[in-house]
Amino acid sequence: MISLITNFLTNAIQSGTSVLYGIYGETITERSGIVNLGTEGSMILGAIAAYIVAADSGSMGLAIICAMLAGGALALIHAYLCINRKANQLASGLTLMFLGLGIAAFYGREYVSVSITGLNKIAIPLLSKIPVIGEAFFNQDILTYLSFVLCPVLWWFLYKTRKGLFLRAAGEDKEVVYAYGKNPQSLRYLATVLGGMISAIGGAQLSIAYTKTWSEGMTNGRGIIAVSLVVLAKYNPSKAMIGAYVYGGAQALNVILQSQGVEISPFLLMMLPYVITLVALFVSSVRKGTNAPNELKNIIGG
Amino acid sequence: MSRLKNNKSLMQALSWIGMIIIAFIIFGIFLLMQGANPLEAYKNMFESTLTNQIGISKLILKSVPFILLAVATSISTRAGLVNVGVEGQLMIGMLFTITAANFLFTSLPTVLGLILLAIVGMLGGALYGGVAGLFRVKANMNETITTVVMNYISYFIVSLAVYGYLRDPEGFNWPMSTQISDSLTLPKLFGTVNIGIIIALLVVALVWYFINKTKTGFKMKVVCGNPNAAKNAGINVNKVRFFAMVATGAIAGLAGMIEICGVEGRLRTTTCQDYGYLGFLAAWMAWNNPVLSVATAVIISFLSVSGNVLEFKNNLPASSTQILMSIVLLAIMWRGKGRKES
Amino acid sequence: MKIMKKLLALGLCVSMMTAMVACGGSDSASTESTSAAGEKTTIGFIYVGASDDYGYNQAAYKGMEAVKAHFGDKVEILNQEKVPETSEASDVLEQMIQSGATILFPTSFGHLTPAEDVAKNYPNVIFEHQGGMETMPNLGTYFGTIWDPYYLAGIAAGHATKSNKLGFVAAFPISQSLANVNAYTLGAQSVNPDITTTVIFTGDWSDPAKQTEAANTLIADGCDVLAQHQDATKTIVELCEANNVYTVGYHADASELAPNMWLTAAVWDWSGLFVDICQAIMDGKWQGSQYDAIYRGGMAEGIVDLAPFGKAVPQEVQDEILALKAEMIAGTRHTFENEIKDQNGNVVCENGSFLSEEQVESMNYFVEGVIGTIE
Amino acid sequence: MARKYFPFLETVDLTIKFKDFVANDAVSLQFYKGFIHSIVGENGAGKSTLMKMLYGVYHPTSGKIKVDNQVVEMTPTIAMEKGIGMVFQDFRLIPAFTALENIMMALPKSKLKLGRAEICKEIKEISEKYKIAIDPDMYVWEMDLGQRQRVEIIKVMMMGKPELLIFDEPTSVLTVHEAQAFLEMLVELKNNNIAVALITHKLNEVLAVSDTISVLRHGKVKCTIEKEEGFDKEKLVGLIMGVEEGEKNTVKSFDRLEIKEVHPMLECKDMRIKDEHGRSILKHASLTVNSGEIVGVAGISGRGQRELLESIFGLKDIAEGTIKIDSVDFTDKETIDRINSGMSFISEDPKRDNVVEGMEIRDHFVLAGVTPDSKGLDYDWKKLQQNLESEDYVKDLGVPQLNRQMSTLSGGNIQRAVLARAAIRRPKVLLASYPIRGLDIGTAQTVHRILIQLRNQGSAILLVSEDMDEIFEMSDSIVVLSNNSITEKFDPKKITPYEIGELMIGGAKDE
Repeated sequence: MISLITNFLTNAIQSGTSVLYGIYGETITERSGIVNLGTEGSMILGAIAAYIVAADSGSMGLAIICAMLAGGALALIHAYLCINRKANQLASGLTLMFLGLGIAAFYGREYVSVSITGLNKIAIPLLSKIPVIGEAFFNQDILTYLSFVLCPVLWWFLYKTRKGLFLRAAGEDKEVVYAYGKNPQSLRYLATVLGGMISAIGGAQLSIAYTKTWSEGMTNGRGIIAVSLVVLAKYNPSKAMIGAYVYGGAQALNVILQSQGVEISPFLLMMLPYVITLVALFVSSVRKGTNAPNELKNIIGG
Repeated sequence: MSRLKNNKSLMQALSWIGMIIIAFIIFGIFLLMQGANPLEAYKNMFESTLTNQIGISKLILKSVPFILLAVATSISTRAGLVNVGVEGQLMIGMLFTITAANFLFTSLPTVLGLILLAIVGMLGGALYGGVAGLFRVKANMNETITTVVMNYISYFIVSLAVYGYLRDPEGFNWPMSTQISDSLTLPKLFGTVNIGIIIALLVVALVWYFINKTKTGFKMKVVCGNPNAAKNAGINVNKVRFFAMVATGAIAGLAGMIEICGVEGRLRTTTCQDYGYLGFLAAWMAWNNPVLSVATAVIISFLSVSGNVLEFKNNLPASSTQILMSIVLLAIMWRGKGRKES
Repeated sequence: MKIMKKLLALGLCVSMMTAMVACGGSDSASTESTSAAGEKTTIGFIYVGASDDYGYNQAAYKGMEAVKAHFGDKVEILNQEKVPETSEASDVLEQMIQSGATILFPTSFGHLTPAEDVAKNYPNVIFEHQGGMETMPNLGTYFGTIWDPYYLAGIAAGHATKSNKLGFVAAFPISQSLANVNAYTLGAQSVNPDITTTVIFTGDWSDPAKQTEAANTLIADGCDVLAQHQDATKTIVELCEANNVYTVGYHADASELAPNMWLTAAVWDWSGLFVDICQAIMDGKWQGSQYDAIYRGGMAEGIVDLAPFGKAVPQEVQDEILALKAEMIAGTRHTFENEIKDQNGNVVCENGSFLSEEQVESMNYFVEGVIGTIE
Repeated sequence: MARKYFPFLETVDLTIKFKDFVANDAVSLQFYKGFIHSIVGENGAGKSTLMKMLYGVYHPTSGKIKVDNQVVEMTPTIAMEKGIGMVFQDFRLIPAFTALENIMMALPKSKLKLGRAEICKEIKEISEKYKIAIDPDMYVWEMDLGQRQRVEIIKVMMMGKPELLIFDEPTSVLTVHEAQAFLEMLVELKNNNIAVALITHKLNEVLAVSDTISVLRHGKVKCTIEKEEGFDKEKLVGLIMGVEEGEKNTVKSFDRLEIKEVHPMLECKDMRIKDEHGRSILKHASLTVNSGEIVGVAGISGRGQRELLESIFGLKDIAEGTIKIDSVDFTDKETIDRINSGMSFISEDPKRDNVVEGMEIRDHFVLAGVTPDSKGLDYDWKKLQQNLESEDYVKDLGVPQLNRQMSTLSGGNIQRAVLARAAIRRPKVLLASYPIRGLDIGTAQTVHRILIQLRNQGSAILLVSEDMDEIFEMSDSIVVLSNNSITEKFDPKKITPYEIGELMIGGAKDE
């Protein structure tokens, strides 16, 4: 039983980590008043870029940097189309998702069968020995630890720095930002590209840390789900983990119930993460209204 | 005055075409980098699709779902909602259609059977759209988010059915439904083209008329333009929104029925996958103008049909069509709506 | 009026693009002429997934490569990957015929009905479908009895396991997967009847993250040998090596990924068969040949095989398995023979009989000892 | 009073054109430290445009701006450096942020390094020095308009060493008492040697505090009057309105008819109304408006005015109580039923509550219950337009061409259209919230005349306003929102504005 719980927690965190990066990235982007459905595209580009670099150079640091550059580049197109060309944000994001998936599949062909060393799990002395939770929280890869650290860092950036303040202001009322002689559009560029970069780390986590495999379309909708979970996280990095681990937990539950031979159709169990996401959104919406950035209300329905 | 307007829309059309050509040039450079001859590749694409009846039939057949899904999306948009859920509504529409076709109406005469199936398909889509609508009006949940999540759920619902009660007993346990009976297939116009295209164009006309020329359409415009103003005008905003979600779902469901009865004949888990997203894009590329979205739907259909030839003739992976389609769509978006259009 | 203009715009757009291409066409007329020569036989292959998936589709792709290498200039090959098993497949097949294809290989079971739709309209084009049980005058079908090597792999697993718990990561509850799970379990139970196999469906052919989740869960649950029916088998094989859990591969030999924990694998090799089929068609001898009907090959024909053993399999076990393999090739032993019960205790195979290929390929149950739910 | 040496800021022949429209034409004005300079003029006279040029938001087509006698290419950043601060009409505050966060955004580079505590300290110093109290950690959405304005002012003052502060319609949203406090603060600023530029409609305030008054008309400076020359209200009104001197102004010449048969048209009994946060903002509130009666509702802003009107109009459910229109119970009926029964609502913010993007003015008439004939499934729009064009109210109020897009109109024009569409229906019950907000004096008079006309024809009118003059001038009886309830009716002839003010505050104290 204990090992089941440990396994559940470990799996929940592992399934949730890539999504968590997606939520972080999208939270920053949405805080500035831009919705980027292309998060999925940034993630998959991050996954393939990291994998290619990891396979060819062996340097994991370089792999992560390249992943961020690739994810950021895709987000940059989104920023340009939405800000300078006034394109519809959802349409642009969706198209960039397709583009990212296409490019990643195209350039990833030769890497499907390539093996990499990747980022291995690092057990933190003492902490990883804590019963039940030690294994889940303190025996993970470096990118998972980074995702823990990013939580307070991003929160601090958004809520305690001047840049973050203006970034949020751009998402609330861009006229106000103009009035202070700042350009909300450049803040949105920053937030979108930064968001793409952070999401891309999630993709890299999938390919070079968690699975150490490249496979076409391996993000499999995690970026899209991340965009939905931003609502659950109340547009706040400090609550992003709630969103990510609700999804990860449901995914882990699906697998564990199957392994226990529970007589429920596997399709119902596979549906579980999405149903739970929907229920969580429902509960959080009924309990309290959204605190969505004001400018977002023009893009996605109220 | 009207001359000036003529020139303006001509210019607009030209610049639109210009953008598409630029997209093809960009993709051409990409092809060159892969060692393929872009001119030959494009020639193959166009020849195979536009110069013979089979190609044109495929183009028309494939346009039908995109047209319908784009129009469906635009109804929601015109009520101020961003409904990404036509994907799921289409799935459920297909599920309802095939279920009714295989268990209820198997022996009905063609006309009656098809009419009933259309109603059932629309009902399925409407139901699924309605659920998202209820979430919106009763729980104030953002419909963009809920429909995205519901798209995933619909995929598993279809899987459940296809692996379960729908499974063809003679299909070697393969996940697909039984073929619908021949009497329930849509009548053909010519070749393989069925009356689906006529239904689609009729729906476009109806929706256009409905949005622009009726009182309910007027109410929707108010709700879209300013929900607060709608409330102050005594318009039941929630009712209008719910109605729009249901109508969107119904049309998406109709698209599902046409696909099942006109093209596919049976339901599999991958039937019409991603059509909804492409239909959504077709709508937004056309600024949710039902008439214009016919054009964007045809473009998407063209790329998707001719993309096959592009791939196997040049030994390119499937991702290349995806890249081409994205570049074309991005180019249209880059072009934008232009200064102003009243 | 406005509508008219917009439609006009669309018409203009299409015609301009045609014009553009027509202009370009004349430049490339020289390259076009080679394929119009008519000496070459055009062969089309469609795959349901990515042709580089390191799994089912790649196996077929390798078969295609063998055809290409064998016939060289005499053939032109058309490849199309990721063709869904819907009317999309009919479209592609028809477009390939338009481009001159006279031989078509729809390589997924689900491509059958779309292929049939096209085949009836093109009686001169020959279709060879992978995995079906139906034929037409111009449509033959072939497959390999992959469950046989899986049974043998099950024996290796049965010897290797200490916990008597085997794990199996599958994608969807399709018959092919069920047959593999059942064969694997029966093979292991032939060593020790107490062995059970826990199955997890990922709902995806190649989502490495879901594979990892499933594998981790199975390992945590005490399974010490993991097998799979996935494309992109690499993830699980490597994961087993890292976790000191034995692994049984699928589709292709991946022993170098798990030098210590590799047992063996059930693998495909279509190259010989594909070349033979194409040769028969090109010689005009297809009609009436074995490929004209339902063709099933196995280890005897080299279509399926057992991959080389890893060092984790002791010599005596290897010998035992190879002896059995020889019996199977000789046709004296079968994977599904004598009394077999399903999960609910129903007898699905009577004593003294064995299941036909058709029965195996339409399996819709797990045998006793499998932990998992299908519907 | 010490005479001025040279101006802190001076404009020389400042001209700005938007396409063909000359918004400001050769404007030359001087602003001196320690003096309050008011700019008055009709709507569209170019006051706001002028101020935006001073602050660098707009750039002049020709002419110069001099600060400390040096020509400056003004931008908002330079303005900030030079100590020019602008308090905008629509506060530049983000409701989702706290006061402190809003202020922090405005801080100049030199104060970037300051920690939270230091900033709070500076806020405290300023609020003590100029007597402007705010709570830095309060969210702006929780504040009433007066508090928001104080945040805005402190914010502007912290942006640099304040030298010139520009106020655009600062008191239009404030209550009488808040406005009084505000004017006192202006004097405080002036005494601290700060130059103040004040734009306002309210002549009484201008007369009370100004050292200099400039009248702007059609983008030109009509005249500049110094305090020493003596201010004359009548003359100012004439100048603003463009009425030639000698011509007598006809303010306050409403003919109030005696209504013979009076019966209650709107009866609200014992209502409990919740605000958006679920607190009961009004309890046991009862109110009756008779036919041919204007009831003025006085009260400090945010004491339930909006909630009251929205409840009566059916936009909000009431928790308890009943609402009757013409003796029929409407408590559980929808907004549309109330519109159909002859109720009209002029909202406090028509742009927010009434204007639909992409729709023509004529469409907006339909939204307020002007029902055109049907034509097939659609309305007969042509006929509607013809009918409307011949309406007196439409002409009277100067509603722009009916096929123009409503959202492109100025605030004043929107207000005109909204009033016209309400008046056209000769409503049984008219709920009017700040009907003259944003209107120039001329149009405001027309509006008041129309309200009286409607009253004379038997409409029951509920008038919400914070302008005590308006309430007293227009109302047949006055109620006050206080103590989370509604007081009894008072006769404006028997009560003084001061007493009403007491009642308003009395309510505030007991909260």
